[in-house]
Amino acid sequence: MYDFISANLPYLLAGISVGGQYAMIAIGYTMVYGILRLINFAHGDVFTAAAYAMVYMNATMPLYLSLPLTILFTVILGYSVERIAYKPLRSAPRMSIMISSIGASYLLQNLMWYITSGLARQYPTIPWISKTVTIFTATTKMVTLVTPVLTLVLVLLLVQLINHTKIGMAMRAVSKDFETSRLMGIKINKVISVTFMIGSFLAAIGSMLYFTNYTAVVPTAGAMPGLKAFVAAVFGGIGSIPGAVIGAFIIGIVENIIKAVGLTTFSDAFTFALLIFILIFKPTGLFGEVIHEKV
Amino acid sequence: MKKCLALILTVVMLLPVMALAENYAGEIVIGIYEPASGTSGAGGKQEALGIYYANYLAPTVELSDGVYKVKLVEVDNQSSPDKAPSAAQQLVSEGVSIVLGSYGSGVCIAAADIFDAAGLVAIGISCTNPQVTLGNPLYYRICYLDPFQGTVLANYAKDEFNATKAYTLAELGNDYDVGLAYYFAEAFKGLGGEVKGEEFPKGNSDFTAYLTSAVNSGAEIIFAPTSVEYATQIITQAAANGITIPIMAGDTWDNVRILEAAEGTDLSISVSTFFDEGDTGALAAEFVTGFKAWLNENPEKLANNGGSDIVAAVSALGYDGYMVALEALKRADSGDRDDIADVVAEVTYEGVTGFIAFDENGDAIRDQAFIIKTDNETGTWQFVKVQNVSDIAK
Amino acid sequence: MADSMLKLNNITMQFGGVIAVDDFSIVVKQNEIVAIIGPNGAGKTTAFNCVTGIYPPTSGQVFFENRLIVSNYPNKKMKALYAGGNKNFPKEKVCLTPDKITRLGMARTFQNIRLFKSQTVFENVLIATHLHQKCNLFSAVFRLNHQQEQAARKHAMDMLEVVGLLEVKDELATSLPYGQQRRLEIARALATKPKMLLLDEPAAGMNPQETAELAQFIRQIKERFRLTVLLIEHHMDLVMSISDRIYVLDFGRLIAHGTPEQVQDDPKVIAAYLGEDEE
Amino acid sequence: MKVFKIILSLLLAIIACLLIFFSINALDLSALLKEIVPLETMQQDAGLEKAVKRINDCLADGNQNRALRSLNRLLDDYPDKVHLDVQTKLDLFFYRNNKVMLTLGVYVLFFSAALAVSAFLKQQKHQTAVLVAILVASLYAGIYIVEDLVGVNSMLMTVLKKGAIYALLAVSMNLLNGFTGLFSLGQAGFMLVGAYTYAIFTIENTSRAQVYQYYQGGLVQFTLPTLVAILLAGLAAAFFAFLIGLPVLRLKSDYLAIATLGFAEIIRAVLQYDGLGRITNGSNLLRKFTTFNTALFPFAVSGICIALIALLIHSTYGRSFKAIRDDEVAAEAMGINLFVYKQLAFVISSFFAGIGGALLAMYQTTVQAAAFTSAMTYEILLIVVIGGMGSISGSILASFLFIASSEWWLRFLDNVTYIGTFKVPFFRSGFRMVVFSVIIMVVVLFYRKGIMGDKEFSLKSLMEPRKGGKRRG
Repeated sequence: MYDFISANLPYLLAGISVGGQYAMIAIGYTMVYGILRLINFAHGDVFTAAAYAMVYMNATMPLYLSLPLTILFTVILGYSVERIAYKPLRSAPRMSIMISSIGASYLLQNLMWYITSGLARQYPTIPWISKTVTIFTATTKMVTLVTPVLTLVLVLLLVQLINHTKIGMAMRAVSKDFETSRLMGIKINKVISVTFMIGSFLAAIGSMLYFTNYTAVVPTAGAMPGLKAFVAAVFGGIGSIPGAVIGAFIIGIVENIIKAVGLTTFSDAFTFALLIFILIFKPTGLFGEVIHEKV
Repeated sequence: MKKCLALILTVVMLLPVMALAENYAGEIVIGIYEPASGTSGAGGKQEALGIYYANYLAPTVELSDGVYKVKLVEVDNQSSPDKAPSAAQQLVSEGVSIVLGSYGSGVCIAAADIFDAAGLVAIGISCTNPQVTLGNPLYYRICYLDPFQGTVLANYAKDEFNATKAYTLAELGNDYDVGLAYYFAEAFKGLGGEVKGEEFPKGNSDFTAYLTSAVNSGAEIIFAPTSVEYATQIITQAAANGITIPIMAGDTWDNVRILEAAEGTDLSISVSTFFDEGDTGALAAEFVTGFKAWLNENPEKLANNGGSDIVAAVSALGYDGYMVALEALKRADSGDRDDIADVVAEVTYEGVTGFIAFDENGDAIRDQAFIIKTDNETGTWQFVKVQNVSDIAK
Repeated sequence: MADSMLKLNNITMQFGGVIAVDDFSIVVKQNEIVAIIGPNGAGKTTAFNCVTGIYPPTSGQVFFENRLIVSNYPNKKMKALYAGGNKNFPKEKVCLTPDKITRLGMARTFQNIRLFKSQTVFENVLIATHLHQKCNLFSAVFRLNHQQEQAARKHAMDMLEVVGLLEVKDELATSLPYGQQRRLEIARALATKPKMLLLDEPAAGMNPQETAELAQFIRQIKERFRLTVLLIEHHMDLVMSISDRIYVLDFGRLIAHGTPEQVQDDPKVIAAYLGEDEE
Repeated sequence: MKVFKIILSLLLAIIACLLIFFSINALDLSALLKEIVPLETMQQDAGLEKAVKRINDCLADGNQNRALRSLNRLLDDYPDKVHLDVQTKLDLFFYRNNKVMLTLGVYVLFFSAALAVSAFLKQQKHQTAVLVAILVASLYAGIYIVEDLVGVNSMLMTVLKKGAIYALLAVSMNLLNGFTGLFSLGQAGFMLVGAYTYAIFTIENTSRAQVYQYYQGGLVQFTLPTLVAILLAGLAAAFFAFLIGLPVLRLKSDYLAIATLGFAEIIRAVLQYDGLGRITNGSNLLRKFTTFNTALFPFAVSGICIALIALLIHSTYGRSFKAIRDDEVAAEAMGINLFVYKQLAFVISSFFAGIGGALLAMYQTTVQAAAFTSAMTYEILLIVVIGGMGSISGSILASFLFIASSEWWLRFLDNVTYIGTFKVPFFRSGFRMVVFSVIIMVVVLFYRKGIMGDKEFSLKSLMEPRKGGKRRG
């Protein structure tokens, strides 16, 4: 028994931490989808961009500056992506907005590739969270323990924000009915911008945790986590924040179990298998609600 | 609509002309087929540096009908076999006389047929996978092969760490990784050891799971002949997870980034390579000093070398590769692809990485590999030993 | 009831807690023009959708030419929620998809016009003829079915002629004025060679004169194609002028039915339309 | 008019016959050589003798191109020694451009025939048919001649090859996303299936041992003829599409997108799985399979496939697809069985995607599952968008533009360049793709309808301005 635990604890830890990091991204997806009914393919790349921002800023300035600046940068990036790539297409069919988001992701990736000429950059070590600790048999980085806690804290804050503030109420209204809430005089664009900002903010935090664990940053580093996070969002019921978080943790953990079993080739494929499974048997996900189409 | 169509048509008309326009009078063009970006970008750049340095020393080649300027044309194969063909095509259409490269075997294999179709000789520099030259008559190479390297490392693992259980980790679909891991495993089994092998998908960044299963498998040695990008992650995560099993790898790990990653950790990392900076041979010493000086005079070059002036083995190989190409040109006494193809097999050259001659496959006849290990205090390489073929029962 | 064309038995449609149609039963006989009227939100269109298989009713049955095409009973969550009037549920569960029902010979138009936006008027009708083209992929691709194709085009042209849209046949469907779009929808429905035609507010947004024409037109096509017509309408004069019988819905419940005359002076109907003081 | 046509066609026919005659009776090189370099002059000069000898050696080896190259070198090495009168010049010309002249001859002959025929045709329809035939013939003859002139390995031909393949891929995706309105992102997956099926069944038996070196030479030990294998590739992809379609086609727009994307990833993982190694060679390269070396092949194959798709789209089935795209509910009410038709579109599209994949494998000469990522799908999707959702000709045009610019025209952006001593800013590896994706974003945002919108390129539209309907952005 002891052996079993000591053998598998590392997998579990890795799963939980990566799950938490997925959660951070997933929230961004799920909120945007809730409001715009749009899969923001560029979100994963915003996540990567945050990492690069950190790399470059940390090279020139002390940590207590580079951390907040990175977050600020990411938030601005997320905001401008929305402004440039999505706002002009408000009235366009959903398909072309989605295409635009793919294009945006393509652009961001190529841009990052150009700036770094595709070479891996070493992520700076953020002091406290990257020191190693030992939980009885398993040795790991502090971030592994910090991630889940931080995730939950942030989610709780977010839920508070959504349920008890004016802007939060506006968000809920918009996600319920776009047109009506516009007629009700809610400033749609403001709400959407805020949503993207929150999403990017969490992505920035997520990237700090993620890359503290997995220190090499490449232009495509965010693509896979991004997709998985989206799957998590769908799994938990798109539009529902707790759903996204739970989905993310499940995916993170199971993914590592798959690796533990030795089916390493399928560790990514599994995520999508899960997605398709859920889409077929419960298209609304764990916590999603059904939308009727008027005929 | 009509206008834009007309425009397109005219452009299309003009294309053939543009295509024919390229030609170099009084020049001989040597193509550099290296990754300047992507997973093996770092290594590719270092290899290219070696070539450029050689070109800086020997910018011309003298043939019977006068002295020709040697022009280098570099294309970036982006370290991915699917981008490689069009890059190779570009070299072919640039009218190069001979090609050097590449770092990493997959891209070479992907390009081999295209070079072959164009009657263009390619000299592989650090692509160690047998498949590069196997069945590609015009592909030659100046480095040793994975079966050899694998055997060397397997023996080293046995002798140095008297390991009986090994864990190999390779990138899914990377011919270099998979190949070397395979030959290592074969050799290691041959020596009575047992091997557990795993592969991680492209772009993977979470190695804790793999390292854990390495530990669980009770391996006494981890063999991870991955490209540098993954190497750094493996090292940092191994350190973070308190792994103490010695790690071994092939020539790709002979790179500054590895030193950076390993510095300050208590991991033992040993690597086999083509060339040792501390080599006291006259040629080698001269090259090292000259190369360092050349690097240091230009920050951009220094940056391409990974920000330090530590001489990577691939740079030395790159240097030799260029010189071999020149030898071939001289021997053929023309820049004509066919003439070169006729003679390149007979070329011999005393390079900084040792004496180079080709066997019937077009592989270099090499009999020694250097083994070096990281010194985690000073962040430098530490020469361990020269492993000769003769030392090991093949 | 040998000649009954369409028969609804105790149809109840409930969205969550809301009962859109409650225990609604009607019979439409061959070659009749029957109208369903009622104030907005009375559940007329919902009933239509249940009949044409767009969604199954919560409970009740639909017979078309005495063939059971739709039949359902509340189960799962609905069982608990269920609040419809009819309590004796059909046993079996049948739900033909819209295309099957159309194949049986029931064609419909839509309240919020649903034309094929990117297609021309002619193509819109041509698509509907596809129902009667019996050809496999191969013969379709290699044009082995060209006589069939010719026939289809001919038929489409005829339908356009019937509704008098021949001269605009190459316009984009959506570029037509409102009235013509409605006519096009009818043409499209006719192109499927239906036995029965369901019209959902065909006169919506038409001026009195257009409406009069429409009435004329509906009678015409009914005679020409020996159709049975069931229509939903607001325009009283239209309904009164053409329909043989009328069913009146209010809040999903059937409050009256009979000949136009009977319905006209039914107090309940007047109440429903003019509103009452008590209640 | 009619008379004029006939006379013209006769004249052309005569020219054609002459061309063909000459190119058939062109002297072979050894004979030519004797003409150009008379014995006595040769004996005087050792170098010249050597040069002549090498040419003859090449001929002995049967290496024509190389012999020709050597001849050219001889000609500019010894301009005074060689003797070239008009006769020999002509012979030389016809020897050098033998293929071209022959093709030209055949083409002109065909042209004149067509002209003659069209002279006797009354109906407009038949006239256009002839016109189309001439155009197609011109296209292929043109490619063949250009290829011979600029050389098969020139960048131009590379672009044309890849462009032709991408054209097929784009059109097949357009059939699904543009015409049927199903937003699927599974393209790369089906291409992968096609590519692998093709590769596995056409690797030469002799080199199987070497390709499957880690898997005891693999299971499949026979080689299929190229065309059969290509067909098989399509069928395999179609089969997978059928299985996948059963569950996912019921999903709504963006769920469908993400589900198909997921399936593509799964397929990729499965084909890389070690357990299937003896068939798929695990995650390693497949190589040494039959490839093409003339651009005519991909042009022919994708030409036929695209023609089939075009026919399909203008058939009653195609109409139903468009109906579904425009309004599912109405389409269903018109008696169109949504599921069957969606499934049909999905399977057909994948079939051609599979064939496209096979062609791509042939073009790349090696194929590896790792390369078929979702990025590949996005690329093709963007091509479709640039060309215009629901326009075949748009997709074709866009593919060639896309490939040409990304592989060739914009490459200069990737090279550090100096104008005199001035270093052009930004120019270095990767800049090309940045510029490129910016262009794409501009199209996506401001020219949402792409080059062609949902209209088709037609000869008429070139002659007279199109009337109404079509507007950009």
